[in-house]
Amino acid sequence: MPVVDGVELPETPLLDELEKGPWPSFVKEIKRAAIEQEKAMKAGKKIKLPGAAKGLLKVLELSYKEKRTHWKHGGIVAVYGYGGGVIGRYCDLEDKVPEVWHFHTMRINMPAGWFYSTKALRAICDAWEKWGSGLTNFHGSTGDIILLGTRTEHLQPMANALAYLEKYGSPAPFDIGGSGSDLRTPSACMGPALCEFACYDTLEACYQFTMRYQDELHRPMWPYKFKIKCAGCPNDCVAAKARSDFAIIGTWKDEIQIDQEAVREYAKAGVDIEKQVVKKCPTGAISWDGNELKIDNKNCIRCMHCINVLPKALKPGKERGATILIGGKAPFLDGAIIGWVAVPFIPADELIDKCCELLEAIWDWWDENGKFRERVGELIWRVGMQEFLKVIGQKADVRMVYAPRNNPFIFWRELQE
Amino acid sequence: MPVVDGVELPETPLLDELEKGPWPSFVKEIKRAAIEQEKAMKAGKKIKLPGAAKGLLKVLELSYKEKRTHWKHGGIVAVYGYGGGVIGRYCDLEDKVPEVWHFHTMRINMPAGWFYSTKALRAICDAWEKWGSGLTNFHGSTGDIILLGTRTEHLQPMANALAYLEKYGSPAPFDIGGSGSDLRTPSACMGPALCEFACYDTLEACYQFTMRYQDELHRPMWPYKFKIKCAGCPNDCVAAKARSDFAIIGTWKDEIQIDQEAVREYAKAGVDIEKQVVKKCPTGAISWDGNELKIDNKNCIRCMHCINVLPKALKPGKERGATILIGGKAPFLDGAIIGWVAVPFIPADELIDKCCELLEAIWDWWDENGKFRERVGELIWRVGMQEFLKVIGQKADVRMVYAPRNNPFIFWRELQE
Amino acid sequence: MAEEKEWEETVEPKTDFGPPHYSIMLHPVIKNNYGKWKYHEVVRPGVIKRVAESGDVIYVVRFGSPRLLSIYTVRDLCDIADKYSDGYLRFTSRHNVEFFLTDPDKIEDLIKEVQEKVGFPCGGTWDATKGEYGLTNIVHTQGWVHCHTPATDASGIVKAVMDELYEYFTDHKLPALCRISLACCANMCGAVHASDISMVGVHRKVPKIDDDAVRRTCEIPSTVAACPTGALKPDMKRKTVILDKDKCMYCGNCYTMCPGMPIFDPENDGVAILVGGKLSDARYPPQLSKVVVPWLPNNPPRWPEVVQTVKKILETWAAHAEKYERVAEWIHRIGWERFFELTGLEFTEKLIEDYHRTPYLYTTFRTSAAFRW
Amino acid sequence: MAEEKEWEETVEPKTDFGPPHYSIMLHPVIKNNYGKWKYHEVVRPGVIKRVAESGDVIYVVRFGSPRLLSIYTVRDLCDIADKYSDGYLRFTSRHNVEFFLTDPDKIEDLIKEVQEKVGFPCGGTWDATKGEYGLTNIVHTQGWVHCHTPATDASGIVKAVMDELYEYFTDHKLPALCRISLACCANMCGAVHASDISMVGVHRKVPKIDDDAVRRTCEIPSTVAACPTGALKPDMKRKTVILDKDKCMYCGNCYTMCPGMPIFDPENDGVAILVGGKLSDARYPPQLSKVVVPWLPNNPPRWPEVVQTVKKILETWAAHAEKYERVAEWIHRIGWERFFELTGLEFTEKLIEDYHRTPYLYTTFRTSAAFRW
Repeated sequence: MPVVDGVELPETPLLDELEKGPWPSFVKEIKRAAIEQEKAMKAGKKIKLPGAAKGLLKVLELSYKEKRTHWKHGGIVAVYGYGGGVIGRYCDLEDKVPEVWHFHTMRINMPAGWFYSTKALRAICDAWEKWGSGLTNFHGSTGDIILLGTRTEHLQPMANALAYLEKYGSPAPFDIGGSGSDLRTPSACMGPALCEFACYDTLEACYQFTMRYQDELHRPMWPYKFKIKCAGCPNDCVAAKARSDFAIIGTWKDEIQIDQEAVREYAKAGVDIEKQVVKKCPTGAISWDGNELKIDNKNCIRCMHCINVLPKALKPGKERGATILIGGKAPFLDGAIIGWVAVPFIPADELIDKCCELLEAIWDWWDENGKFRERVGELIWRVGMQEFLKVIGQKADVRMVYAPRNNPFIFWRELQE
Repeated sequence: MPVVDGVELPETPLLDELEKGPWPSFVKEIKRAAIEQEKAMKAGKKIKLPGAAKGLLKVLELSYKEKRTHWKHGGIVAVYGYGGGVIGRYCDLEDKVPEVWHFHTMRINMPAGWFYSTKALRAICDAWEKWGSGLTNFHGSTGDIILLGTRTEHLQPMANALAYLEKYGSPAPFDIGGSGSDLRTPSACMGPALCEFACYDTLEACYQFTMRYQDELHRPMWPYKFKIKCAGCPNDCVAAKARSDFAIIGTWKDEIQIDQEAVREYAKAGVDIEKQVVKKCPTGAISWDGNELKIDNKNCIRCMHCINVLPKALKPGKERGATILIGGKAPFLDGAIIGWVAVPFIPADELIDKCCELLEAIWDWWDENGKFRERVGELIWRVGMQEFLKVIGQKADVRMVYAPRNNPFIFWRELQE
Repeated sequence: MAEEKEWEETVEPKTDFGPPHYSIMLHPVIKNNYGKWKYHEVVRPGVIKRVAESGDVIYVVRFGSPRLLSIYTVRDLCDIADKYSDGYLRFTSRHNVEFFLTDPDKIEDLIKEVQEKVGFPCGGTWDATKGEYGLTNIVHTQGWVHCHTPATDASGIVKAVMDELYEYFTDHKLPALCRISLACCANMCGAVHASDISMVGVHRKVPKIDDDAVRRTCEIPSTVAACPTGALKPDMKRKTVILDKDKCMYCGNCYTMCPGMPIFDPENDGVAILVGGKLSDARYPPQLSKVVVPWLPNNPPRWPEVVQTVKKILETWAAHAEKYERVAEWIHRIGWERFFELTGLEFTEKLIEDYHRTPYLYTTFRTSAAFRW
Repeated sequence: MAEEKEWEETVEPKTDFGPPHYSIMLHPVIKNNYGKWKYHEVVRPGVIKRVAESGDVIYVVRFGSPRLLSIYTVRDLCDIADKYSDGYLRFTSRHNVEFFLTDPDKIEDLIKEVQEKVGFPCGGTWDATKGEYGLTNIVHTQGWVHCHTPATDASGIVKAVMDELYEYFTDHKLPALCRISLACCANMCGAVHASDISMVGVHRKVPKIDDDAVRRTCEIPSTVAACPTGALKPDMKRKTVILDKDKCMYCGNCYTMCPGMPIFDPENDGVAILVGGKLSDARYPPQLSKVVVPWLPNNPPRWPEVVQTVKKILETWAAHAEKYERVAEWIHRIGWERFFELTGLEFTEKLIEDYHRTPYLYTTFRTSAAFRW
């Protein structure tokens, strides 16, 4: 057994290969947790789950050898008052590696935009050092802080530690995130906090949805999961279009703001305006005579390319708001969906209220009509957009489609007696 | 009652409106048949179906008044030895218009490319004056000559007249076309008869298929209809891609033939080569320096645009053949299909034999596996292209798709024990 | 007294001998230069000069027809062909008729004589070299003239539309090819699913089930199987069928199987308008047509609503499209938003796809022979 | 002797109070200039200068992380943030960590200290103005580290790939954005369905049904309902399920519902490669990823086949694409024929779509906010 800093580690010849190379190594992280936690314990710190990271090393090395997982189906594990947020996880090597027989995941609702003060982060670390494996993900696929591995009996104390995280020095407590058939933790791009492209306040919207729908977040009661993501502009840095049932994509309706002097500066500094901007406009809406950049805004589709290239010179228009795309999801059951347009434009100042209206109407309807494990996008496929537009009280708009239908097999239900 | 040339016609105030205007009028055609047939009869000609065109005027005027058809479902009517080629048609106004109570359609296999000698046409007219309504379509949707309306008992004599049409002065007899769940009459564009773009002999191919598959054409025995169309180049003037289950689209593999002198002549004559040719190339494969036209044949997709614009200067390459598209059809049941690529390229000199091989393999399989009223394209949808490629003995080619699949839900049936 | 039998009634039937070989139907110049054409040029609207490698020249002169022809008109065409065209003629796949002249000086006489004798206009061609296009004839179906399931007439609408678009047929005033077609019901015997502008007859009411007639005339299982949306169920006890009105989309497919469920409704039947189909590989890949007007009323004899909508679409396209831009390509450039704005048509929820039977996988299959090698 | 209880074990649980408000997590300069940023420019790979309307400037310095972090490394990051970044930091949605500097002179020290202390490389950014792009971090799932249905590992492949593509992360050597992602099974918890290059774990053998375990641990109806292709039928008599092997496509969805039908198979599980997804509206509309390699073997610890395939695709693209052309746009220009030719990948029948559940109507729904008004 290799010994590091006085801590014995299991033999992991396969995993050790992944400590090599320039990219930071997750294996090093697991080993570090194994070593440091044991050292901390020896130093008298309270550690409720000794040997967890070491156990993970053993299990993972075996997976690498056998080319299969050793994790089993979760039973139902939870914390007080919540139905979601904890993923039960057990190891099928109970006898050999009892220290990770239970190894449940906790999902913790991150602050919008993934901004942190070190005080908050340290507090989470301290609590998780005590009650868990000391292993985390920053962050999980949906956006939560992932606390990776603890025993059933430590779940509630860890949740309590987070709920009173001020005691650990955090400026605020942290709550559990979503899992199962509930609202998953909403997330947002950095938006107005750092980005001049943000067409609405993504962080505030995300926070408001999260706070308003605490019940939906914590208590799974729907046909399946539901995700909300807030992207400040059509660049969609948080992949909202593909990864959320309800994607809020910032955009604008009026003309792109141009600072001609700044355009000329870019040109002087070596930007090939013709090649890099004009030729790349998908609708040919831009022209440049060496002095003035002209945009045919009737033809502009607000794709962001020119703004991305010339951020000092171009800005989204002043009439800002967002487009709602509905239905984005990964494959099962009916295949991958990039969300589609449900509402072409909502002005920024009406956005949060209007979204809440939409969300509540959609949830009511989906809850009533959705089949088991049917995402809302799949339900819309099944019953048709005509029906869905009634649910959300929207008139049809050509911006909802790439093209009209290919066949005249149209339902005229209102004409049937 | 209006009287024209001594012939009484029914009152048709609505239809009369359609005699006005510059475009040739089908109403005039029906009236002309009514008048001329009666005059011919009076002149002693043998007319077996007197008053048919007049009857049609009465029925049609009523349809115009009531905004509905008066034609009923066909029962099974046929000629000796054939199962298809005659569409039974009855009028629901038996009492009021007995002269068109029976009004069956006969489909007559046209010569490939719709070329006629007047001797042949006159013979058809003479026979149909005697045995039918004197009304025709040149041509029906599939391409047949349509003889519009006769009684059950005249079907066989009319078929016999066509089978021995030499007696009427035709250089050759005419046979019945397809209908029902059989091979429909194959058709072809004018091809090498008149067009310099033809990449294979569409007329000969069409004729060969027709002759080789007389049994399939005349005796419905399949799940549903099957259409073959031959287009000489990707312009597809016969709409083969959309209107045939098996579309043979002429194309080539090597380089477009260029006559640079002819290009310069076009330019001199006022063709804007840059705007009309270079800018319109879908892959940007063409350049023109005012003297020489260059084509990047690796990027050329043989779309025909440049050849269409400069027919004197550009020609398809020398390595000619055809692409087979499969499955084209109109909507029912599974919706409209533009056929898709089943075989990217067959050299012209192997084309007819190879097509016959493919057709026979497809028919065997479809006959065995197709559901009632399931077109072959729909069957392929149902069982998958993997299966179909086995049937036709083709290896997958990226040219069969616009893009690879969107999901990794791939069948690995060969791995299952 | 028994009538004497005709020879056609007594002769031995003959089967499976097939159509005449095309070679005996070809004008001698065409036959002699078969497969050896060098190039063509457009002399004037309706007249194409084709030049062979041998140096032979033939002038193809095209005329529009109403498709429904009396044999007396066909005989007139034969007379004209005998006089001008050495006894040969050809029909196109879009119901035009073509004569073949070797002497260009006779073209004007021919055009005059055709106009006088049968009233067919010369035209229906285009000049790709100049980028000037004429409208060709409308491909269509039988409608009330001879079909048992139509939702509208065919010939009448086509006549009314072509009267209005006449000048586009006889002249080259359009920026690109434009193929118009009409099918009198959604079974689409015409090529409406891939045309630049299409008219399709549509029913909008569920079939009226006449249980008695169903019992008498229909085979229940095939009737039920004919429904694409699964709206029909057998009622075995009463030996008829039951219809779920919410699922029916009025295709009339069941009526084709079973005369006991007529689907006609004079006030609710009508015409849908589709645009943007194409089949040539030129520039832009083949496209299915898209529905832009879900319904217009049947208003015989001249269907003014349909005629004006088609005309509006055609002329809006003609006014705004670049050279060679077919309807699909034009819309691709300007966007569907602008198409509805410019044509003044209304986009409604009826135009959003909700037909489930077409499988998604179809969209990945290549519908074009436009390859890279 | 009972252990003394910790306060966390005795305190009253608290629910539904939600996450901290973001405002208390913001660096003062960020908070003061919230919503009032004027522009940004890229100082060097990994460092973005953001200028506010107030004139305030902040330097955002980005580092790649392995996502799986021990709390000890997180504490190190906190130490660094306290020293350089006024006690604030941020994670990106792609597992990068960012520090905020007001003094540009400290950037090099920061980069050095991060590298020394935790070994994270500075990079993952791009300069759109110059059209020079760095590779950002790979979004991925848990794999064998913590997932119960994976067909492959996640962190290990990501580490092996990023080792090989390291220089693309730390420098701006690519022509356009390239987002790589990995999901350890076809449930795709990662963003693989819309990434430029994706790796997806796939099973290729049907689940082994353990009737006993099914009886003990599974609810039959929900197990049957979980099958997307209808391959499962209940066997009510034997209280288990029956599988139609021909219909199964090894998604493992049934195993998620029912532990009695494990789907692992070390030699047949592996990795599929997808390309050409994108989500930004920039230039070209959002696209789903497409499968270009149906299967590569699981070959831990470093998956050389997967690594080399991803590298080959990335470098072929990088060598041939124009500025700003993401993988999908590049392939759109050169054609799929050329993609397979240039990358040396083989097109097989496995790459032709045959999944039936996605409805056709989806293809007409607009998946982009790119409108004309």
